[in-house]
Amino acid sequence: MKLFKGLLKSPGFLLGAGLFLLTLILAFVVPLFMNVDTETRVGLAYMPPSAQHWLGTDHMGVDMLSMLIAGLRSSLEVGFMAGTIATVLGTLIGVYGGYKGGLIDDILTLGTNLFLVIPSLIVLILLSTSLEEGRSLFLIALFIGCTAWTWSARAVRAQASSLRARDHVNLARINGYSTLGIVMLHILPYLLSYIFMVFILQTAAGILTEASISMLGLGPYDSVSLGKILFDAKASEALTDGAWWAFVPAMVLITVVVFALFVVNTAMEGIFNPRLRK
Amino acid sequence: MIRFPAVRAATLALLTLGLSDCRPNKSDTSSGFPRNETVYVGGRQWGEPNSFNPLLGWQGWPVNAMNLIYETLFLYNPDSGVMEPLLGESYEVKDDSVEVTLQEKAHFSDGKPVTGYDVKYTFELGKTYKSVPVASFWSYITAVNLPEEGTLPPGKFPRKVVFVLDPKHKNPLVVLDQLQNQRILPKHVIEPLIAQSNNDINTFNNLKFDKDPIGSGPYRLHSFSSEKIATVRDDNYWGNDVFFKGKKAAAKYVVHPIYKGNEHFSVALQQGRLDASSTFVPRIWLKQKKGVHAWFEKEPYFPQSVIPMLIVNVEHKPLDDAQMRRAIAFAINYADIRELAVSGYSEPLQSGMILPFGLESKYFNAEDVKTHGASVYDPERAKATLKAAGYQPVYDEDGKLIETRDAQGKRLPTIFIKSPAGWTDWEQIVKIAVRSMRAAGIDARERFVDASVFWTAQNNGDFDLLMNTPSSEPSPSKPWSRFEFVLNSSDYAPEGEKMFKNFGRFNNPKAKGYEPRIDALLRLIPQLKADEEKAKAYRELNVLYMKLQPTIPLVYRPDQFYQFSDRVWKGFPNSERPFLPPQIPGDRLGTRILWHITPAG
Amino acid sequence: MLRNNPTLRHIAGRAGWYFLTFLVAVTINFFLPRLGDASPVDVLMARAAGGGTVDQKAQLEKEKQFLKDFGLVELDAKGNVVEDAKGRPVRASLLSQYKSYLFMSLQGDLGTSILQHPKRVGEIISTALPWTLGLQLPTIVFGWIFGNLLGALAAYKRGAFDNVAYPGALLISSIPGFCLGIGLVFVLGIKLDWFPAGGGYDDGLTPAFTAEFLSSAGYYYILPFLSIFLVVLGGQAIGMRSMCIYELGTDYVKYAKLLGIKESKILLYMFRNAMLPQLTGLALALGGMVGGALITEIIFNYPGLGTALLTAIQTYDYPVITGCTLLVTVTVLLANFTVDVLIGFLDPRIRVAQTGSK
Amino acid sequence: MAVLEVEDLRVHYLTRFGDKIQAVDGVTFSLEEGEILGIAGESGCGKTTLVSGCLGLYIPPLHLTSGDVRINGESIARMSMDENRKKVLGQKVAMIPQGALNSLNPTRKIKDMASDMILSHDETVDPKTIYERLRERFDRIGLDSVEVLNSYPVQLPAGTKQRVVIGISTLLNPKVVIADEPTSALDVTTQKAVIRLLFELMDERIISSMIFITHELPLLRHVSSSIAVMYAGQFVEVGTTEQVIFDGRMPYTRALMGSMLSAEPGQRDKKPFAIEGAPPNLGKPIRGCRFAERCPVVQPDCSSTTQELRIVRDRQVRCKYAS
Repeated sequence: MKLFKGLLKSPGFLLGAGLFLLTLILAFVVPLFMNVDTETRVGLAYMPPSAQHWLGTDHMGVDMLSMLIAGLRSSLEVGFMAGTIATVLGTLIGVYGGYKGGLIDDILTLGTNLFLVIPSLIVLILLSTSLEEGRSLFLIALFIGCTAWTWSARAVRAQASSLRARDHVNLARINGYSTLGIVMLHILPYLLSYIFMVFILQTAAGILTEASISMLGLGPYDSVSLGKILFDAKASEALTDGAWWAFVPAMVLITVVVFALFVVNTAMEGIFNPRLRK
Repeated sequence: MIRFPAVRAATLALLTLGLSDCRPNKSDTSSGFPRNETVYVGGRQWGEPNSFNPLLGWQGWPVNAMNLIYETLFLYNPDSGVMEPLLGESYEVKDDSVEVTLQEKAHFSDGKPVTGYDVKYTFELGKTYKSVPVASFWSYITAVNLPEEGTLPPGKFPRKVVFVLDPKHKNPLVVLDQLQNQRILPKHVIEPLIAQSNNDINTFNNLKFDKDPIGSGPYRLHSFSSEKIATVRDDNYWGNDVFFKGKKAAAKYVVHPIYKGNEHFSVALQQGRLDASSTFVPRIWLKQKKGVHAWFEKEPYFPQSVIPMLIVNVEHKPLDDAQMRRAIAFAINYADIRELAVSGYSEPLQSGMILPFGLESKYFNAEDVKTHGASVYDPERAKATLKAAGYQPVYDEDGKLIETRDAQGKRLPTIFIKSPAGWTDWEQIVKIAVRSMRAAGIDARERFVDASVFWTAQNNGDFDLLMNTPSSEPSPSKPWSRFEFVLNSSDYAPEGEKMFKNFGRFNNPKAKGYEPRIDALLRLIPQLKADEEKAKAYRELNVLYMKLQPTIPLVYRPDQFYQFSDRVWKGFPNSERPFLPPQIPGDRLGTRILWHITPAG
Repeated sequence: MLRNNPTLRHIAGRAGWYFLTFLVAVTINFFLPRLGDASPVDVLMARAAGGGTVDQKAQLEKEKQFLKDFGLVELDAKGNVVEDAKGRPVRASLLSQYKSYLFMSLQGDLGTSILQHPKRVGEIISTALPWTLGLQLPTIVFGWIFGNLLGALAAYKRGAFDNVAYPGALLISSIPGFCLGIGLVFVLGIKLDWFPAGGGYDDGLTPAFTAEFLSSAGYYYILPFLSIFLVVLGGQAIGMRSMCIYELGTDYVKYAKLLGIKESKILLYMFRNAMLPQLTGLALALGGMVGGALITEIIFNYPGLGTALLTAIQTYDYPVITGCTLLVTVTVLLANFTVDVLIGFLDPRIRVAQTGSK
Repeated sequence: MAVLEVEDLRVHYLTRFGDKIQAVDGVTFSLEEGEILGIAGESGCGKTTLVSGCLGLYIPPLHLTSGDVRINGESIARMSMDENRKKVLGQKVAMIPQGALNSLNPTRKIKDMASDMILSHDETVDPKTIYERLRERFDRIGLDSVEVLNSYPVQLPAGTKQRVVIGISTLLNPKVVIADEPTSALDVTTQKAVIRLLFELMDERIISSMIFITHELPLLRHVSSSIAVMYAGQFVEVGTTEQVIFDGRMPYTRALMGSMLSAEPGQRDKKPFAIEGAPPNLGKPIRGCRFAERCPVVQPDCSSTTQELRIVRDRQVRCKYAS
């Protein structure tokens, strides 16, 4: 509890959380008050910012601000979805392996290493192309989550195996708790703050990955995303025509979101890792 | 600057490894191409070159873009409709054959003359080997004869070549297409090589011809890497005397850099690193001040010759209903497509598949289009047509379309438009189409798939609507070949089996409602001589097309774009000086530009 | 030998696991691309059918020929294509394809590209790889080194320096590489025209050991280099900083101070101990090279393996995909294995844990 | 003669907000050759600060307010950090740290860390002689020198590590050794061993005198010759071990003892907090007796009049009612 009070005192955390909150508001609250329309064409391609269209229009003559907001929203959604999947999978596998040790651990490690060995970006692309609907925002998020969990598994595993030898765990073992019971009651609780940090990082990673895929022109076909905005800007020559409004805002948004998450994470690290505290 | 040592070191490291990457012609030791002696062209080569084997269907530039190394018999000029001489001096279309007379002076880069034997051999390869491109040609001809053979004094060689038309498939147009499309190969080079690969064409196809291949063209292969392909002028090119009064081509080198996206070609053009390109450059008017020009200085900037369209699988509900197809045609906002997807590089769309301008305009009939045409943006008529045919759209409370229902109130399956992912201009067209169809109450959605999946789907008919540009090459057989490609059902195969034209399975001969007249007209037109007869036939065919609307034309496009930069070279043809058609140097007639341009400044 | 040398035994054990991973990975690499129902041959057909009017029979003949060339159909004893009732060629089962693949790759033959036929996969990789390595390797290594130095410095100095360096690094490392790339291209490449907007070297040159070419290549190298370098730098700096702060707080550092041991020595203690975990990071970064290359190469129109791979993926050019992924797999495994062993040697704590010798 | 003289030493911390915390407030004592002084007090009473004071180690935010520290008559209070490092630390005054278990660099062999220590004070020595010295010394403190010197900390059991630490700290035969709760983390047997070792070192004249710091008064009974009880930055009672432990005159001393003796196993870890209340905030000046508001026998004027150390029954006590 004291730790969380500490969080609220740390300027880093406040900065990060604040920034992130802003992006959330932009993505989910602003649309309630403003008409976000990514369909209707309101003018010609790449019209510069104006009174009606603060960020001008994109290559399809659609209001850029709307595109940004919609894009930000789906980017965040992907991030959360992928982050959650990756964290849950990774935690379960990591904790179990880390606690059990022995052969099971070795096999699980092999499994995780597999995913580290086969470049996840490639797996991702192949998976998404092998399915008819593979390019929907949801499935992309799913795939990202399913390829990213290995990292969290590794991280969590290390922590879990360090807990393994702790007295209270041994005690529980002696008192004949089931493995699951021990993991749930005596290991997970001690990792919670850590797992939460993993989640934050995974969310950021998810957002970045989606953006990268979209940058390759392999992004979701059923929705706007920041990465896709950038891809379109590049492909339809916003750079050569100097239409900065078509890509600079999107770039800034991605950076801000990721930055905010990183800051929050490091701030938490500072609080939860006593050695870093002072 | 702490990073510089890094840069240098890395560069060195890279090069020590990286030199495997370049195979400059050993005879030529120069490490560079002087800018004022080099013409840079772009847009005909994507990805690193695989092979320069002329029998392969998919070689690297400049083999795939004709007439730099290998040459065709004739050069079709899409502006005049004339087949201008190249290796062939003249030709004559007879009732049962096409007769070609070859140039006297033509010779290959190794000095050997280009003879009737070479021509005969080249075409007959398609008879022997099924996988070479020319193979298709043999379903239209029965033989290639050299009438003079045997009658010639020694030292002389046959110059008359006779292409005997297949009576069952009588089609002079296809022959003419082939004459301006088939590169003539040196028999004395190819034959032995095939023999060496013990007459197995696949073994032969593994030969890359990447060491100065022998052709009759004005340039020879200089060097290539995954970044560029370079050709060097052949100073004793036979054509210099025949066509250019002994003048040599202006540029010593023609180089095709290989970039990883349209935008890179566009940047290169604007920075004067590239002289001409056939890539799609959006909003060209913004680039004019940087010395980049198109055929016209104002809209539509390019002469158009092909029609990107939505191919309709007429066996899928509800697209089997002509009324639904017409409704779609009425629904689509063609102005949006023109202004947004193709930067306005198109005349306003007219119904039917005959271009209202250029050579085809003489077959174009305004009344027909007015009475039968559905390719006009008219949402109200779209809705009306749907209503009349008994379709009802269903909307949710805030006016969003949920689904479309048929007369019995059954939900119609969503119509998906398939298009290759990453083809941005097509993607944009599709998005606009979907947007307008939904606005009219038709439940349609985009489906962008990878190239591989796309082509498979196309041939197997596994689609509802599909983006495609029929007969996209310039050819004397227009507009017939366009109709042929879309309507011909003689090779009908059910969905799941491959078809290589008429992907929409239109006009199945076995099904009821079969229009025999269509196939009849397609067979008839190529054999017609008199223009008024042709006009009549085309008119009938076009009307049938508009009534049944088997496909949905979307916009007009050039068969290839044509941008040039006058920073380094001047004298490129354009609408003011149309001495050549808009084709970039190295490609078909565009090759002749190389004799007309001069260094700027 | 193994029996009485715990370290060796451990290494052997690890190697065993890595080899197992390798086998599984190879299998996945083979099957994954072949999951979808896409067919590269159809792409090939579409390309080959340029110009002229196509004829059904001829095309089907051609397709059969291709399928045969690329070993995608069942062949009977006489080597003819087996056909089904409708006269369509029968596709070869994945398993038989897999067998021949393993057989071939054991002889170091990665097969022939389908879309770039008759190019060999090995050829494609060997022409592209030098560029990828040349760009990625120095970038990652230098970024890693400077990043760690910066991080350590920030941790040790703290105060003003840290207050600038730390948020700075954090910000840079959260700029996605491609954003930085686009930014650099737009500002330095297109707007100011100080650096080339793309490419590996001047179009007017062909690669050769000439001062002209070298300087050109160096010049074209700068932007892509920066776009990756900065990101790596930032990331590493952050990691290293917190590691160092942790080390600075440890008892042994305090004690060393009280013993009057030289400041420089103490710093070395800290730096070395903080470094060890960073090594794993390096291994992973090196492993991710090819994947990471993709975007940079496309933004900067830079030669390399990334684009070869991407085009292969988009056209389902199985042999190329599998070849590239195989390469990646091997590099990652080697990188990880080396670090595993290396750390064992460098860090007694881990060695003891590994070998269980007290 | 006196090895170490601390004269009216005042040391303070400067917090980030500029507040001044007087952690050590006027401590005076001297350590004779061969003497073992025990310093006892609750944690937070200023023991550890006093130690760095004695070492002349003033690393911000710690600052010397006034007073002086002399070793063999030479003042070390105002030396530069580096001079102090070279001349004093490990050389004249050596520390034996609290958490000996983690005090050794895990990735460095014992011999290397040890020689680092020697070289840091004198670069001229050559490796061979160093190794000889190390072996000789480690054998002397009863360690299997060859094995220990050539192994990493992880490979050594706790007790050995403790010995190694002592060995390294005393390598340069320092005049004074300051042991800061060296035994707190150890089990009883090792505690005894450690203390015995320290005695041996003194008998062998390797170290000449020692300051032993702890919060467990009773521990000092068999260790130190005299004891100083510290409270809120000041000595409140200074006398022989017997005097302080069995006959404490300062209420605080008695409270400290009391809280121990009365402690039964169950609450051992609670001591010495068994005394009501908490030490005063040293952030602001305090009038009167600093123990006043916790003192069981407090008199009305205690908290008004400042207390000075005065002689009661030949020992120093800082309480006006002590008798």
